[in-house]
Amino acid sequence: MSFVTESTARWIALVATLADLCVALPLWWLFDPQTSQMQFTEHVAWITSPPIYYSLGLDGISLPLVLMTVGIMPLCVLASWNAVTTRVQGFMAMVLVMETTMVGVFVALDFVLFYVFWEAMLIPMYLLIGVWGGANRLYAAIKFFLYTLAGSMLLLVAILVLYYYGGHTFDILALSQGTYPASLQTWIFLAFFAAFAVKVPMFPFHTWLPDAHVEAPTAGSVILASILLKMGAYGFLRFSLPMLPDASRMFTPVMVVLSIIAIIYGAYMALAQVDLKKLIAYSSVSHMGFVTLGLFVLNQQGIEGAVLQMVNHGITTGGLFLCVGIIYERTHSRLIADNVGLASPMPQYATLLVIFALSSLGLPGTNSFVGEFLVLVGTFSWSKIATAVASLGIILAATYLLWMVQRVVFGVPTPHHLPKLRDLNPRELATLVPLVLLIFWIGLYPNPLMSRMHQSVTNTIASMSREKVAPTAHPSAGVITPLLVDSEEPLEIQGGSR
Amino acid sequence: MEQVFFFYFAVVIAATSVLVVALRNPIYSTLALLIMFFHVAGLYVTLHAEFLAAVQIIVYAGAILVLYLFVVMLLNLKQDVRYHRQWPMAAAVGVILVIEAVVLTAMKGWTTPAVAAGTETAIAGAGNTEAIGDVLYTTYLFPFEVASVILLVAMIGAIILAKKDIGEREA
Amino acid sequence: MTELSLRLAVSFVQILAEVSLVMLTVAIMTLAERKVLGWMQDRMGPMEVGPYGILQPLADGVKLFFKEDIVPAGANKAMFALAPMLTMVVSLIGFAVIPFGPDITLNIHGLTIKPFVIADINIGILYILAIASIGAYGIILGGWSSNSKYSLLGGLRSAAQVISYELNVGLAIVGVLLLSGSLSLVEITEAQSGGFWHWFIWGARPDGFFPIHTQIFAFVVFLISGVAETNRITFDLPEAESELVAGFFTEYSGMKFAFFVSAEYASMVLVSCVAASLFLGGWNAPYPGTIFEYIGLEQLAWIEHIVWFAGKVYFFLFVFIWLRATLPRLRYDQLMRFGWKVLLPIALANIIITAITVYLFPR
Amino acid sequence: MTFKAWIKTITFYELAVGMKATMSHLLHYKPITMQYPHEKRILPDNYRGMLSLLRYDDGTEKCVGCDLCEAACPSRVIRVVSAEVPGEPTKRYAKEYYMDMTRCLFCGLCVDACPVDALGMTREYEWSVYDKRQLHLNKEQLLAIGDRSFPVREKQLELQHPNVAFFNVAFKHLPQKPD
Amino acid sequence: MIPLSYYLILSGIMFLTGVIGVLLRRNIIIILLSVELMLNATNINFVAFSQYFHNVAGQVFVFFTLTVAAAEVAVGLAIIIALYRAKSTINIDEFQLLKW
Amino acid sequence: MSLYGTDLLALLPELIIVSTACLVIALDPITPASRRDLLAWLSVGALALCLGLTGLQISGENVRVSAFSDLVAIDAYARFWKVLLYGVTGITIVLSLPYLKAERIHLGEYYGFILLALSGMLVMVSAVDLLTIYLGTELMSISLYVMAGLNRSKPRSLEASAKYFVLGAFSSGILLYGISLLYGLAGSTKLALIAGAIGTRGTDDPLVLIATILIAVGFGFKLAAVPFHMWTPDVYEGAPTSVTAFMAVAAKAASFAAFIRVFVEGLGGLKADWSIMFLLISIVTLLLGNVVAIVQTNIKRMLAYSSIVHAGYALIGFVAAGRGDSLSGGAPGLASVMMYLAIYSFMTLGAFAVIGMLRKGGVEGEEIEDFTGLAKRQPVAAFFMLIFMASLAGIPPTAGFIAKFYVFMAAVDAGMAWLAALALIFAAVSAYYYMRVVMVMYMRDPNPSSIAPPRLATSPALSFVLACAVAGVILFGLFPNPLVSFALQSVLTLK
Repeated sequence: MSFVTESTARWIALVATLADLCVALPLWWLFDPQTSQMQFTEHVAWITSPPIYYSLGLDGISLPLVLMTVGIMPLCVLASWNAVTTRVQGFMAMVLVMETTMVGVFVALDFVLFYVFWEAMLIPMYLLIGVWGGANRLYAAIKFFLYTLAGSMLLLVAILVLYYYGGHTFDILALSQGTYPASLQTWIFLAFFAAFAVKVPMFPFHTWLPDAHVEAPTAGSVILASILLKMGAYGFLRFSLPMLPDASRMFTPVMVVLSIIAIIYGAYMALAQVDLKKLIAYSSVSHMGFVTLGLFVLNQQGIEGAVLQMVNHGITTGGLFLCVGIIYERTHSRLIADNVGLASPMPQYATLLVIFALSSLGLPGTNSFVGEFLVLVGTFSWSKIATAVASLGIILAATYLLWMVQRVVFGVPTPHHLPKLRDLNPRELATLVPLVLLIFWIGLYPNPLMSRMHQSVTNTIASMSREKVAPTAHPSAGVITPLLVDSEEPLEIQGGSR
Repeated sequence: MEQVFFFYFAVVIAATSVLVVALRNPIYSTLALLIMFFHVAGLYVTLHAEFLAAVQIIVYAGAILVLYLFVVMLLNLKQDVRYHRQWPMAAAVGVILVIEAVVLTAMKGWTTPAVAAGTETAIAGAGNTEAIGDVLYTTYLFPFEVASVILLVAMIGAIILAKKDIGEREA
Repeated sequence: MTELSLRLAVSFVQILAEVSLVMLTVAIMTLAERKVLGWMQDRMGPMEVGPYGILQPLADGVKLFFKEDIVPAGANKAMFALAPMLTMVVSLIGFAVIPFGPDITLNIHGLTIKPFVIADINIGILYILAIASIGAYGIILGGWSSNSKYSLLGGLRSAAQVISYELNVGLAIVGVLLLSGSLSLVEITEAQSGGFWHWFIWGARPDGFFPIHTQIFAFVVFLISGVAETNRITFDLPEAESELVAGFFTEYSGMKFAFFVSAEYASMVLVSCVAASLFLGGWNAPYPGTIFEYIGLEQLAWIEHIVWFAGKVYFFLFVFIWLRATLPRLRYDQLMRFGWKVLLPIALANIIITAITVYLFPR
Repeated sequence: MTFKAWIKTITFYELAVGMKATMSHLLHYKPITMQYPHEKRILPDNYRGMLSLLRYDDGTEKCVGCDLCEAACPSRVIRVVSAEVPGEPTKRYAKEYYMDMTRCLFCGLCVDACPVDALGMTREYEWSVYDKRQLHLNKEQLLAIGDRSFPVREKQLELQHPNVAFFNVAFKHLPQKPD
Repeated sequence: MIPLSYYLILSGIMFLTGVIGVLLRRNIIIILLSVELMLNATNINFVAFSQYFHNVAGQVFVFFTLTVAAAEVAVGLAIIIALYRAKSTINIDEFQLLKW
Repeated sequence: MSLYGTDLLALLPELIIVSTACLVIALDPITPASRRDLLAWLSVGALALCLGLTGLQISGENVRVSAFSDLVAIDAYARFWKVLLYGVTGITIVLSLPYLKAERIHLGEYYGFILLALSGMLVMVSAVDLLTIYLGTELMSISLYVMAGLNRSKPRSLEASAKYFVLGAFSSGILLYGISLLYGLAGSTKLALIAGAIGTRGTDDPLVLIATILIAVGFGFKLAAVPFHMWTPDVYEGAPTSVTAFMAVAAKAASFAAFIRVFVEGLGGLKADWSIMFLLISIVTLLLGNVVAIVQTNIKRMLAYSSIVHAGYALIGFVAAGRGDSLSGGAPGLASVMMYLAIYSFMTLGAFAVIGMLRKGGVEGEEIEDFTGLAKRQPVAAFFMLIFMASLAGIPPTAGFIAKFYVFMAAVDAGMAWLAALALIFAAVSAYYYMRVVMVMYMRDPNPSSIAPPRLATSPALSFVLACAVAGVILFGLFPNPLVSFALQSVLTLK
């Protein structure tokens, strides 16, 4: 690795991420919003027995997420341009690997492929946190790693079980068409839940997140908050809902309750933080609570809101983390108390920070408002009480964010603590401004986004509401008989799981 | 008569094997094993395996056990013999296993197995040295060769392990 | 039951005769060794007890018998007592399969008896090897139980030596076994009848004279190893007076000592018997048939056979003494090197060559 | 190893030579053993056996108590207590004379040292005793041994070489003493 | 004719004694002796079956067992001697460098 | 009297291996110490030759050539293992060279013993007769006992050897007793005949069960499955690292090969019984192995427990095979075991190679702490270790994931999704201790007190092989198809 100098590495990474962005952006226009079908599909045989394909595709749900991913990544590279000084080559390599795997997760249409991407990001993320992170990075890294790994291990079992009960295929679309016995659905749902809920993270499984976010380098935090968390929600949306409708319905109350707990709890925890990153991390928990809430109220508005909120959260929280990173580069502290009154030395920075904060608390006109509003609308049709309680989260968000802004931006700085802080340089501006633009674009004119996801969400809802009776018959006929499979006889299913 | 011999041998074998395990002085254990080897050889004779009986004594008593004695004496082990702390447990397990094995074996007896169908040439009057040689060098030639390689390994291995100055060759 | 008791009685008589013969030979040997050694060293040997000292063995016996039995302090009494007995027994029971005379069977009350061999078992030679391999125990135990460093060292040396040379003994006789196709000493001896050129040391085929199957190398290996097995000079390292006082029986006295000594002589006799049976045709005369047959006394031919056998055995015994008179003791490492690097390859090569010749020119 | 040596090795040539030697001793040589109690070897004339004190032919002790023997003895065998002959102030004699024969190594130095040839070495060698105190000899015993072994006494000193005892056979020209 | 099961019971007792010895004793020599017990039990089985079937293969197997036993002993004792030289004990419990 | 010409031809690779071993041992005394590398290369050359020969030997996929009166079978199953063993042995030899030099125990006999042990393994994988398998096991074990004690200046090495020996002898005694009982049942030790005899006698015969249990216990020791694992950590820690690698990989693979053959071909009739038994064993193995591995501070001990755990995973595939309705139904399970071991072999070898490389310049390279900051000092070695650790933890896209994937697939196929789930939970636990190594390497700074960065005990050949191993681990993770089909074809010849 020594034959690549540090600056070369930075440039390579930047060029690569930008190239990705350039390749991905046309998809926005090439995408046909009228269909719920997968588009831009790739289907290449990968492993013959069992039949596993290198199968990719985009629909309205994954498109925004993919675009968000490729959009965020160059910003991450830029953000770590000077922040990362040790082992730059490795860092950039990890960032690029992360991008690969994250995009892969969003576009994979084969379950094993999905899982490979899903798992493969663990090591680079682990290293990002552990090598380039803060003081307590070792603990955070291993915690992140183990939490996510443990969850995803159960995912693998669920995938395998689905393979056998779903007609010996790993094709996600085919599996989504399949019907499964109710009890089996329950078990698989739980397995999925373990994987996705950790990733999101939902309430009882969130404890890795503050540690990881706080200890990760700026780019790591951005990746974590903006993209990684979405993968859990994406998993719920892509797999749990269409494949396991009965179980999803059954678990809806639980999920909603957990989501609301996450919203409130996250917000309360955020209130108590003195560390900027931790504050944002807990705000993420709260915001992701909205996403899961939207997903599991199981209606059009809720899900669309959730998807939108995923994107929004990616943008907004990413921006916030970038802001924290910028200030950390200057003051070497993330504590609110150490970064008071930045408005006068750094007016540009202060402005942007305020915008991100306002977006995060869901000010109308910013992106989060649209998302959260849709989620709440969806929730309202499911339960008014839930809506009311969840709305409390928004208020709390306003509290902690405004409090933060008040202190950081407008506070009275202690004299010894106010060196001549430089304002944003062009590079930093380049990282933040696109996000601001996105915030306002989505906040003011979400329709292009909504229209692109509409069909897919409708399709998801539709595939859920299909009357799926738990059949005992096995839909294995007609699929390719893999070499590995011994007999055509379906396995005896008793109680769905053994 | 046969019964008398069998029971004599059996009792002595069982007793000495217990002694091997129970005696505290390694030398006595070794000697108990020696007695056992002789009686096992005797048992082979009653089973018309005279050749094996002789080989048993030559190899076990004459070579293996002498090596043991040699080592025991070379290392001058007399005293330090203790049992594991978990010996009551082990003993209990052992006794249970013995009883179980005996009961199982006695209960089932030995029904005629379906060996006749086997491809092995059934040789009447087993125990014939010639027959052993014949089978050993035809049917079981391959294991025989493997066994010879095992001996080769053991030979060189023992030298490598026990020779004092082998490491110094490496300058 | 009467048959059984009769058989037991016959066996008992045979054993008794055998043991007394052997012990007589041993007694003779103790004297003969000293006499011959003396003569070879221009001395006279024992002269005081009886005319020319011929009653010396008797006197020795009496003396040893009445001598105080000393058990060293710290010795393991049981083992200390067991060791000489073990040695003695082992030396004596080997004779059970030695054919002293021709393979005649007598019929007494429907009971077939082979008068000149106690047990003609089909694995006779293996039996002897097995018995010989036990011999080490007596020495080793004697050495160990004496609680004396000289004894222990002697015992350990003997263990190493006996194990090493046993191998050569075993390998040396394989050629003979290949030629005779039997493990029974009786059959092996019979296979060598018809003149000295049929003896395996010469190894002519039954219809010829040319020594195509000669076992002379095996014979030499056997003889040397036999000397080592019996702990005789030049291989008497276990005793090695000059370094180990008296080796493994340093602490022994009285009858126990006598046991050790007589066991050593008995095993010499045994080795001689085996060597005679395997390589020098056993009871066979070095010419076809027997003189008694030619002069018409077939019934007495066995006397001639026994005389020949005894002659051969005594020749070997003489050689033992002769060697002792001539050669110095080897050093321990020389002993081991000689056994493993010289005798063993020779024995192995002999087996291979014999196997080839037997394959090409079957008997 | 040359070829010849190699051949010798594998044919046990050296061994055979040795065996031949022993065999020839067995066959051709008479035993040289002496059946000692029954037959005894002939002692050489210069045999150095038991020490003794000598007398002149008139029965007087030769010893003049000069202590030279005691000084010469490397093993401190001898102890002499000399005294004047009563009434003759110029003459001395050995009042007591002890020899601890357990220590004696029969070197003969005392004999050499004696200026008056009062000491002699006899041919007696069978001096095994049960009690080694018996080997602690006094003058009387030593004189008795001398009397026993040297019945013929010397009258004069004319045969004496200045440094050598008269029975020293190194001087062949001197007349020998009959046994 | 002795029933086959007698031999099996005998060998079973021997075998279990050997197993117990291995588990119970701490002196490595005794442990090896116990292993010899186990192998001998096997041999008795082989020979008994062989006689029972009139099938000489069992006796051949005993041959192999003997070979293996001899080889094991050679190596094992070499190890013990080397170990003794290094540590002056052959008590398993005193091998403290490597804990169980 | 036939000279067994065809039989000898069938066993040509084994013969080559044994004769090369003898050649190496014979050449050793006349080879100067500086040229001893040549012996290693000679051995590698012989392995390459055998690899080619084994490839040529079998024409059809479902063909079984029997040799030496049906005691040995040359079939695709054996070929799979043989190819694996050749590769593993070759890598071991290459990685031994610099390590042995660093440890100053570069003896020529070492290579001879590796080859002899390999010949034992070859016998194990190709024999279809219990006694022959036993002899092969012994040949392998005795060679390994000696190799474990090769570093005689270290009491640890000898102690490892002693422990290995005691338990090895004990286990083979148990195994042999089981074999003797089966001989009593069938009158033969040939697996086919035993299967027939079990068929006629029925599976509820107590003696059959006893024999099966004994054989299972015997193999349990060789596979280092809990509760027969106790020798593993000690031996792995004490033995020279290259030997440990060889033991952990080749010996385990060969034992598994024989184990599968015995239980499928010979005791296939008792599937229902032994699959329960091994199910329990595998669960206990996973549980205990993982839990104890966490607390290890020595990386070799850690890898020892890791190898125990991996045996547990492989056993899951085996249990799945046993739960199938028919034997062909077991095929995917068996194939998964084979794949698992193949992949496990390469990643474990790689890990041990990196450990061995650190053995120079004062760094012991055995405590996990010794790896502190390795990424800064030796970035390439650390990266390799990272890949191997990730693979051991089963994280895609490494081959370790593929291995686990197939095993769990077989388990789910056999209706044991719960087992797969359990095992995967353990896999997550295991990731902890693997990642700890990564953490120490990458996330801790090198100890400032450790002076100059140690040079690695390496050689160009070792670097090349390691790079190949890394590439292999990743490539098999991405494109497992060849391996999968190879294993699937191979397993078909099991009868």
